[in-house]
Amino acid sequence: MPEITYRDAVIRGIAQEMARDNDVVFLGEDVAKAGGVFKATVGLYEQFGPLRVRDTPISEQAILGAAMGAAMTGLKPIAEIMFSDFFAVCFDYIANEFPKSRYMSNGQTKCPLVVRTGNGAGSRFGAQHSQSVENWCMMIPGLKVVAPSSPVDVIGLLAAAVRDPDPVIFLEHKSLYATKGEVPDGEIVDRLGTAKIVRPGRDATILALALMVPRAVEAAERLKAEHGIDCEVIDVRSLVPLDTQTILASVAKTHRLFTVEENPRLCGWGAEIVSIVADEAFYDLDGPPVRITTPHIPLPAADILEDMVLPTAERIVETVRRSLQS
Amino acid sequence: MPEITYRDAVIRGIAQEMARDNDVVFLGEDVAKAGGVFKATVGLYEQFGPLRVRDTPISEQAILGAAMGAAMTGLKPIAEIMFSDFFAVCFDYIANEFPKSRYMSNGQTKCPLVVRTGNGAGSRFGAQHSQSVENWCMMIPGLKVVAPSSPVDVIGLLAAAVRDPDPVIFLEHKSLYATKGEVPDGEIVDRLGTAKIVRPGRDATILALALMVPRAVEAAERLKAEHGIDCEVIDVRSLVPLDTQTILASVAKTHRLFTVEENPRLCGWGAEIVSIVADEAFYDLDGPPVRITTPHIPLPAADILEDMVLPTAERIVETVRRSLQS
Amino acid sequence: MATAQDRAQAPGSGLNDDIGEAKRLAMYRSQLRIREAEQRAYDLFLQNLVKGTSHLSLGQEAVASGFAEAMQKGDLSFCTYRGHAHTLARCVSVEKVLGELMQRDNGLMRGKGGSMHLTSEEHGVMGSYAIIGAHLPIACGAAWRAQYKGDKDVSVCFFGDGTTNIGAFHEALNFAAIWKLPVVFVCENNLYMEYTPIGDVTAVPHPAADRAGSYGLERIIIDGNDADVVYRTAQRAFSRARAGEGPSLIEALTYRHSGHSRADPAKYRPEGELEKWKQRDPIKIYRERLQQFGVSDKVIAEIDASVRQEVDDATETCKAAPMPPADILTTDVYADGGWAWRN
Amino acid sequence: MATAQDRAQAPGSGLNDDIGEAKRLAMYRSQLRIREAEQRAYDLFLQNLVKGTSHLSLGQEAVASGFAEAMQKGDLSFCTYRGHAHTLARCVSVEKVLGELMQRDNGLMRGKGGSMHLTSEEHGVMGSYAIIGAHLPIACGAAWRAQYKGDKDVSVCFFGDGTTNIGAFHEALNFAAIWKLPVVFVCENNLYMEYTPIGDVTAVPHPAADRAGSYGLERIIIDGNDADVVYRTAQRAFSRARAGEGPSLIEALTYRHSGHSRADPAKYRPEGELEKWKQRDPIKIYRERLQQFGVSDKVIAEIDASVRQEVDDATETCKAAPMPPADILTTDVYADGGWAWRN
Ligand SMILES: Cc1ncc(C[n+]2csc(CCOP(=O)(O)OP(=O)(O)O)c2C)c(N)n1
Ligand SMILES: Cc1ncc(C[n+]2csc(CCOP(=O)(O)OP(=O)(O)O)c2C)c(N)n1
Ligand SMILES: [Mg+2]
Ligand SMILES: [Mg+2]
Repeated sequence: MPEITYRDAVIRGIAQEMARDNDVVFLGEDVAKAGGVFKATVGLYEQFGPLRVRDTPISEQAILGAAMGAAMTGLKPIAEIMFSDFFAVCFDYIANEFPKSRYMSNGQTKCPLVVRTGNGAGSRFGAQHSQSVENWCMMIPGLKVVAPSSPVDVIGLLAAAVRDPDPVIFLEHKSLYATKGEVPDGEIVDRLGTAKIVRPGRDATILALALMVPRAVEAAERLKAEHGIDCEVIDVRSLVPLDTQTILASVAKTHRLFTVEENPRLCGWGAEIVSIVADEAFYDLDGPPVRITTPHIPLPAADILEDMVLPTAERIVETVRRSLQS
Repeated sequence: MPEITYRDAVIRGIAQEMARDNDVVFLGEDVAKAGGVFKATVGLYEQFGPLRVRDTPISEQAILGAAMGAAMTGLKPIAEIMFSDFFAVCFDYIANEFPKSRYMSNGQTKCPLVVRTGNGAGSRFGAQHSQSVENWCMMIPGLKVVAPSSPVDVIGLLAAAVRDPDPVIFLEHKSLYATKGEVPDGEIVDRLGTAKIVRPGRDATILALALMVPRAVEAAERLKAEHGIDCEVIDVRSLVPLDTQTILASVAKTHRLFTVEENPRLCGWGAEIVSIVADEAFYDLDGPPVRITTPHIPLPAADILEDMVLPTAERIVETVRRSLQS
Repeated sequence: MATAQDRAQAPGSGLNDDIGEAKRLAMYRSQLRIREAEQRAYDLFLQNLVKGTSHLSLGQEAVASGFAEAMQKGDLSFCTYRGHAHTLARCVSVEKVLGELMQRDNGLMRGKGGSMHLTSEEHGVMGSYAIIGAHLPIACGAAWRAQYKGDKDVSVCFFGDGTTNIGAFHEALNFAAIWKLPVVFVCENNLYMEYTPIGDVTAVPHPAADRAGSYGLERIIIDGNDADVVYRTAQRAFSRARAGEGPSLIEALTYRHSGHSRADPAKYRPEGELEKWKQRDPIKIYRERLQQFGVSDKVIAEIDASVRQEVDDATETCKAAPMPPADILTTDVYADGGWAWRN
Repeated sequence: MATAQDRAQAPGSGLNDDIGEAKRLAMYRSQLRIREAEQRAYDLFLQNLVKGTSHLSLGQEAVASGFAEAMQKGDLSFCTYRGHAHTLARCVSVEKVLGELMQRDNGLMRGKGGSMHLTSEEHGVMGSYAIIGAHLPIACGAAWRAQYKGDKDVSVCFFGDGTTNIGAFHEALNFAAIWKLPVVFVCENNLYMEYTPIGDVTAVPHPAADRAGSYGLERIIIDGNDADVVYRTAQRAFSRARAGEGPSLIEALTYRHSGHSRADPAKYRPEGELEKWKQRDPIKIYRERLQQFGVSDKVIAEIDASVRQEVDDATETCKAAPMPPADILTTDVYADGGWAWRN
């Protein structure tokens, strides 16, 4: 199968959906003529023209508000917010408008849109351009929240997000843009709300998302090779809807749970899943469920410091080993 | 001891701190001449004058940004955001500016301010004026987050917040403004980061915050009277810093944990505490830790519907009883 | 407040006859319907039958009726929490509005949204928004859809003077201007943001009009208490929008007779202000206008009676209506009709 | 771009001698220091020694130096991610700036903040802000403190043309105007918001100046490449601020010679644009200005040499400097020096 980058998968995913449906339109800052600051939208302007691929001012509220108004009235907009940290300047749409309009109107108002954004650390950009904000979105009722870890998932989940009738927050990891993966030819459409067992195992369940997935897989390989511990690694992929069936089934088999999160410690998706498992599968657990997270601090800029704070394969190995051998 | 309302406690708390320290200034929408939409700042303008108690335009970003700039350079501002739902229009300050400036500047920048806000449901205001957003704040590293449940705690924690050298989010519950409680005369200063055991008990620990505290207490009384179950009720009061010692000590004694949250289900403070307990006190637990929350939906406006979604004493009683008797 | 000069700038003096009797009767009925329904909402609040909050448009009816009368089917209204008037003006029934305020099952959204979120998409009422400024960008988006599809409908976005000081106002105006969107922004300047005089918190005398230049737009200030003036202004803005000439920003001078929201006694008003504005009550102005144009007292009385009948009937129906049932609590969070966030 | 008329409006032609030699030599040195340090940052980036992102002010030095020279001790600078120039202009050492860009322990914030967040409170540099628009309200707050305390210091807030389209700009300007705050807003109009020409996304030709009227402020456009013009404009604005006459909004026309950020080759520039602006290079203009005023080539050469020496020395020091130690990772989250969110 041909290999493409995660970045090119974004382009291909958007192009696939725009080619299929004229109602799909795309807007954001520097996304059109310039092809995006991460070069993840190069060529779309040329392919779909200035009416469907549009540069905007630095007006994040206008971007998301316009996307919503268009979605309510018949289009299927994809809006880019350049860095997920900037959700904070347009959070009203994410927290109060998109997710509540259908409910408040007793089902009258629709909101089929996708917000794409560059999420996560690793680029030495410092505290205001490196955050993992998936929990900012997961905590809001009425959204759907997706974070792919591989090129093929980027295309499939993006297609599913665009075709979904609800507002979907689509978190692309900045440190994955340059990574490669195999992608089949032809149309790819995945399903929201499905986790993926990326490495089966019997001794412990490790849940991970986005950039943490390859690290969890690496840790699992080392745990097996070096310590004989056989971990099941699950790529959560979709925080809302959440595939609790796959997660609970895995814990029922392995009896141990570890979550690997990039977002800071408090109130992350790890806490949510640990709480679900502790409540619903308490008697399946042979030991404490453990969260591996970034510490609850702002992110430092310096490479040497940034590399210390994000969960690493090393830290996953150590945490799982110590927990299982204690 | 004299009884005063939670609303009057807010006024008294602010007045206490403004009288004590000339650097304390107060700003917000309709807070000065009009005394606030919840009448929780009546008389401050008259007492402290137009230079210290200031009405602003509808510009929440300007309000919080100005508070920050003043705090950085020597004042101790108290800023009011009328409804906590409006944090979404000024979230950049809450998520990206207040909590990160000291860290990013390697300790140079200070930010001693308080953001007061009306939080929570019960007024039939609908989905955009009723939210409990304590988790929006707790998830952000660098903030402190407080939510008092009684008049005396309002004064003491507000004083502690104003005197604290870090940014503090102070969540007043709208449905508590009219409630009364005993308050001693004279200066009252409490400590952030301390939970309060409001009812000691042996059979289960119930954690609650703000409006959920009286409901948890009522539930505990009924559980005792009707089912012989003796619950310890802890008012968490301060989400950050979090008094995990008091919580873990209680669970070590009772072996069961219930959290009662008003915020919607996913990624709430309940999930955080359940995860801490499940990790650190797993072997103390005799059964699954259980979260009692508002369901993960936008809030309905109608009284009859709103009353169904918030956790009630009834629901707490039923949940605890069923869990302990199963 | 409108200077003599501002008034002179308003298109149409209200005396020539480009509007015609049918439209005029419709605008009279529309304004009266709002007046009576809002007054009833207030009475029902005093009886503890309207719950939650509510923000009445008593005194501001001419803006709602004038704009609605100029709208065509397909044109879209975006309102604030002070949205009853605009909802009624698009011909949503009084029953559905009062039902929602009374939080009954017959309400427009069966009690799920409440007074601040009236929505009736079938009437072109695309929602009432309770976070100041939020709907201005949303209206841009709806206008973008019309532009993209080549449709001729216009998005009309109503908001208050206080709303001109929030960031979203600025972003939306610039965005609409550069994309030449068919959207009309209507600032109902009623002199107050809640309890604070707008002049105390705004750097310019005319909060909307004095900012039009920032977006390359014309400075438009009109008498918002004269439905004819409003109607003509609306028509001009709509023609521009439909012709692809882009957005308009209109500042309509008006005044609310009631408090900001249901519990506000409005003690902050300077003495005599309310009385002065009541002399320019839009209903009074318009009743006189009809008389000037030779409409008989009998015709007027018939309209009055039929409006009162509708409001009375609606009141009775609502009082008898059941509360919303528990099973709607978790419906319509997602498009599948439910609320499942997990499998 | 500046029309002839706009230039004519600029205070001072640069030829009369109200500025004086000492100030002129200081402004020359300041601009050159920024030029050399920024160029070095770029070279070090190519050597992979500057990490993360960085946004250079090559070509925009006159704005930074002209304003800084007019500032007094106690005046406060609020910068963006494009803040090296303004930080250096307030006399922060080149070593500390390059150290931060190289993410070394000798950096201004020991690597914790990075290129986009340069802060040196002892020099009055109250932070560099990477979220567009965020620091405009913050600068208002600092100015509020000065006003409240009766201090005479001014807050000066620098930002780009693209920043005029975000909501916080509007809120801050209105807020500063109604409270008459001693804050000076400086828009460095370098024609681009990142890669998009500002004209493509802005409803008015002058993104800042054409909006001044919305806040009751004077429309001020100046040649931002002439440090004398900048200096005189700054002085006038600061006097106003110190006299309690409120804020100013200044649009300084300039151009960045480099890309938006370190990796941008700036292919979006129309042909010839960069060359045209390089003819108006602020360093070139100012070197000629010194010569016009009779400063000898020797004096100029001495300054050039000493600036280069400082930058060379700083480079070597930074290259030899250690990386930040692990133990600072969790310091200074809270005022107690630590990060404990629990007991
Ligand atoms: C972002 C935000 N801030 C504050 C409020 C509270 N609030 C509701 S109405 C209002 C005043 C609005 O004044 P104006 O825009 O003049 O409209 P009017 O009520 O006069 O119709 C305020 C401050 C809000 N709903 N949203
Ligand atoms: C809220 C927000 N949106 C977008 C960005 C990304 N961004 C960084 S710089 C920039 C362009 C800013 O242009 P301008 O204000 O003209 O300043 P310049 O870079 O030209 O100095 C953009 C869009 C950001 N940092 N913050
Ligand atoms: Mg108003
Ligand atoms: Mg620029």
